[in-house]
Amino acid sequence: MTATICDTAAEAVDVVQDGATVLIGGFGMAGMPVALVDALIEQGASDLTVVSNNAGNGDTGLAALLAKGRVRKMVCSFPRQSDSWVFDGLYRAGRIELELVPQGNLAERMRAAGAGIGAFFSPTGVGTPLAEGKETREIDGRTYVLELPIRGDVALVGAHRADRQGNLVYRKTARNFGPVMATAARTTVVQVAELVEVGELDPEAVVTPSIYVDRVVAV
Amino acid sequence: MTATICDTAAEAVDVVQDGATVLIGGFGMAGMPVALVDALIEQGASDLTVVSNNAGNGDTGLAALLAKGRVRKMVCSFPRQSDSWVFDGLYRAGRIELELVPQGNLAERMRAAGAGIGAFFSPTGVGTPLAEGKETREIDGRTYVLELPIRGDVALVGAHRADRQGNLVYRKTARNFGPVMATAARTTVVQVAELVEVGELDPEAVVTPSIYVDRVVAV
Amino acid sequence: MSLSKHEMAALVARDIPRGAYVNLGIGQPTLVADHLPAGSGVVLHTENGMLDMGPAPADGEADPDLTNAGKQPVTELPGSSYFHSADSFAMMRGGHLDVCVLGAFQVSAGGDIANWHTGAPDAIPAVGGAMDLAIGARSVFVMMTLFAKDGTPKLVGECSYPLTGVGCVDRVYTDVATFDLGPDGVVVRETHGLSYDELADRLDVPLLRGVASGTGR
Amino acid sequence: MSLSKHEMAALVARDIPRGAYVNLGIGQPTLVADHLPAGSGVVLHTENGMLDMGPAPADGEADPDLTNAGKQPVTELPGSSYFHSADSFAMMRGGHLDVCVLGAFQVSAGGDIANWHTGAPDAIPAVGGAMDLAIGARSVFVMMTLFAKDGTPKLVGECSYPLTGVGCVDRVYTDVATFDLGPDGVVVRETHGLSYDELADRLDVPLLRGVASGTGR
Repeated sequence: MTATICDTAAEAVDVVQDGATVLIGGFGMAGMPVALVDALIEQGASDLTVVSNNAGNGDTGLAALLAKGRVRKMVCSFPRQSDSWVFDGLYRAGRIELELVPQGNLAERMRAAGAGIGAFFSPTGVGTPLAEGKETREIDGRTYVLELPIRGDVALVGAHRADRQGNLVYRKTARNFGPVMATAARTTVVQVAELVEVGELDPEAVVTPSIYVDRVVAV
Repeated sequence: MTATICDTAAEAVDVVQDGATVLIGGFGMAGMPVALVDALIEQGASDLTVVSNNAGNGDTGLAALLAKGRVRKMVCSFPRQSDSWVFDGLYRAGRIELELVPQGNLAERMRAAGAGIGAFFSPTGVGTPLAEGKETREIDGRTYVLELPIRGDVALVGAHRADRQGNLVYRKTARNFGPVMATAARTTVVQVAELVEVGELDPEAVVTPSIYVDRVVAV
Repeated sequence: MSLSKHEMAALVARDIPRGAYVNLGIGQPTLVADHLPAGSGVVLHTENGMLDMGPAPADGEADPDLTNAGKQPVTELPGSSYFHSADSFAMMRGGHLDVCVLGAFQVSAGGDIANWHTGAPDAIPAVGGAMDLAIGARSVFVMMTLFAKDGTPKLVGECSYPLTGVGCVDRVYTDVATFDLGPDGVVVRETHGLSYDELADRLDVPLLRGVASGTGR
Repeated sequence: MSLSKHEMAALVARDIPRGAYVNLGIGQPTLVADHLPAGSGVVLHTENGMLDMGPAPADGEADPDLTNAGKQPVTELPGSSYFHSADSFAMMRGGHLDVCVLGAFQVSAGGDIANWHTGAPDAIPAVGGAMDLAIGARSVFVMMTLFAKDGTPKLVGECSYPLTGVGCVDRVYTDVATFDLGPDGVVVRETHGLSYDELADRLDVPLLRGVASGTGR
């Protein structure tokens, strides 16, 4: 169904339920949907599984959500950063679960969820601790590990511009995980810097077609 | 390595060897790299396996290549068309081999080749003759069939515009298989309507980054 | 009286929710587009790589780079987007289309569909995107005549033609009746020019009486 | 005399072919960019989704939407393109990068690399794109000091740290020697401030004498 334009970030994130898996876009702060994450903190859903490349920066956004104790499990590729003290503290205290996934498998597992692929054989991580316990198979002389899709109940995505139908364009390297997560969640919620009329985006340059977008809020 | 700009289509396709697997873009005539296919006919390589969505239209392009007896095997989703008399005749005479692949599996198998995926489980074709003899597996309550990558020795792609570094944009639905095939072949040869200077394409709207492009010819 | 193709297409169009993303298969299903009400907000997908596909162009304005899956010229609408074949089929396979409408040679009571190959020895097989559409869309509607030219039913216990997809059809629109295929069996939603008993008599599949629905959902 | 980080980076840069597509890992490998000759045509990839990444911006011109994999501000060059994370890692995993340059804790004689986790019990593990880079690029170069601060060699028979990738490293640039890891074993390409015999004496892996190469390939 075509996208709903929301007036506020609060309205946009009211769909998140306790225990949900939430995909949160961004690579560090580039593409991080800060307004949606702030609204999610306000909204109060807890016991969340959060899938995001990093595990929060500083004390705002995802880090603030973690600090409130709302997240049961992080699925990410790179939690440890110079300013990831919130996650670091929770992890060392045993108060958060971590599933560490190589960045390419993280992206591809969400792509698989969005693309209806049941599982795929990846060469990444073979022979390392991150493939331990997973099925492997030799194909054409190379060893691969079987990886399963990662689906979200909700995706929170930061994009640059949306039209009122929900078509999206991103800006520079802030694109990163947004387009993939938009395909992988039951409900995709997008914050944009600018909302434009239908027909104002170049059809050749749309990155996320509106079919993947459920809610849009301009912030 | 960055792309080579060729003066002629003949020069661009000289890389095709007898027995090669050649991926040919296009959905019907939209996106079909006619000048490259004509040059390939002239060049003379034979015993080819051709992967293309259709099996030629009328008497030109891919149909002409087939008519010359250069193609041992077609891998495609939709050979039978109102004007596919060349393929139809060869097939009925037992003079060409056909591997029929559902269109989505065809695209995804080439995407897998380009993306380094060893194999993937697809729900498409399960329980039909096109999955016969293939491994199946139930994942999360749904049955999938294991599909393997399709790699090309050479891809022949028709795009709209290239810059001199090899970045590509396409035009409307002529995009179709081009971007996927460009990733799946050892050597990707592209014909474009227009060659522009580096920096003239919008970096946000590049569809095929230059890393996938080996040779470009403006026709 | 049995329905014309256009009357069937109008019935299908009536049942497509507002704002739905829809793929109309090659042939008869493309007629549905003509019956979508203005302002329905329905967005048409074509598997060769486009959303928000518009109608055929005016005479002389066909663009060879802008076609539908049947390779017929179409047009762009405000809100259109283009994408490559792997992305287009990811969209279909991933369950993002709300509805697809397909033609068929046969549909089974269990929702199997056969629409790509007659199995005749001299036929050239061609499948295109039919298998991806059959298993990918959230709701799969079939449009077909209920009886073949020789009078044999096309809604059957088990398909005799090679399958396109297994257990995937939700609803079948025919010239003489519309059926829902559900976990309880084949439900007759409405009939056109035939009574329920006449229908039950001519089909080899058990039928259930459903509530006639002329108002959409 | 042993090489400085910049001298090592210059050696690596010398060996990168003209027009190559290259990913420079976080940390020391990013220095290589400073030593690529003007007009080398080398195109830099950053795994967060960009090709033809330019150098750091002038003071005050950082764009928060334009960073490298280390989350440092970078710039756009003519010829740049952007793509999403699944496309970016497809590019890496699919073998399209000509060269990647990685830092490492340890490299084994057989080409295994350990660079993501010390295995210390209180360390927070973080892998990022390291495993994809290690197995994806056509040539994998490592830049590291040959000895840890406590003097133990980092080129070893078998890695004791958790692995990043198996049998994937082609060449190791260190402050005191450059090594090719090939099917015949570890070949010493050149030494800096140490003789071959001194080197052989301090390492626990069998070495082969190679031809010194100061001219690139």
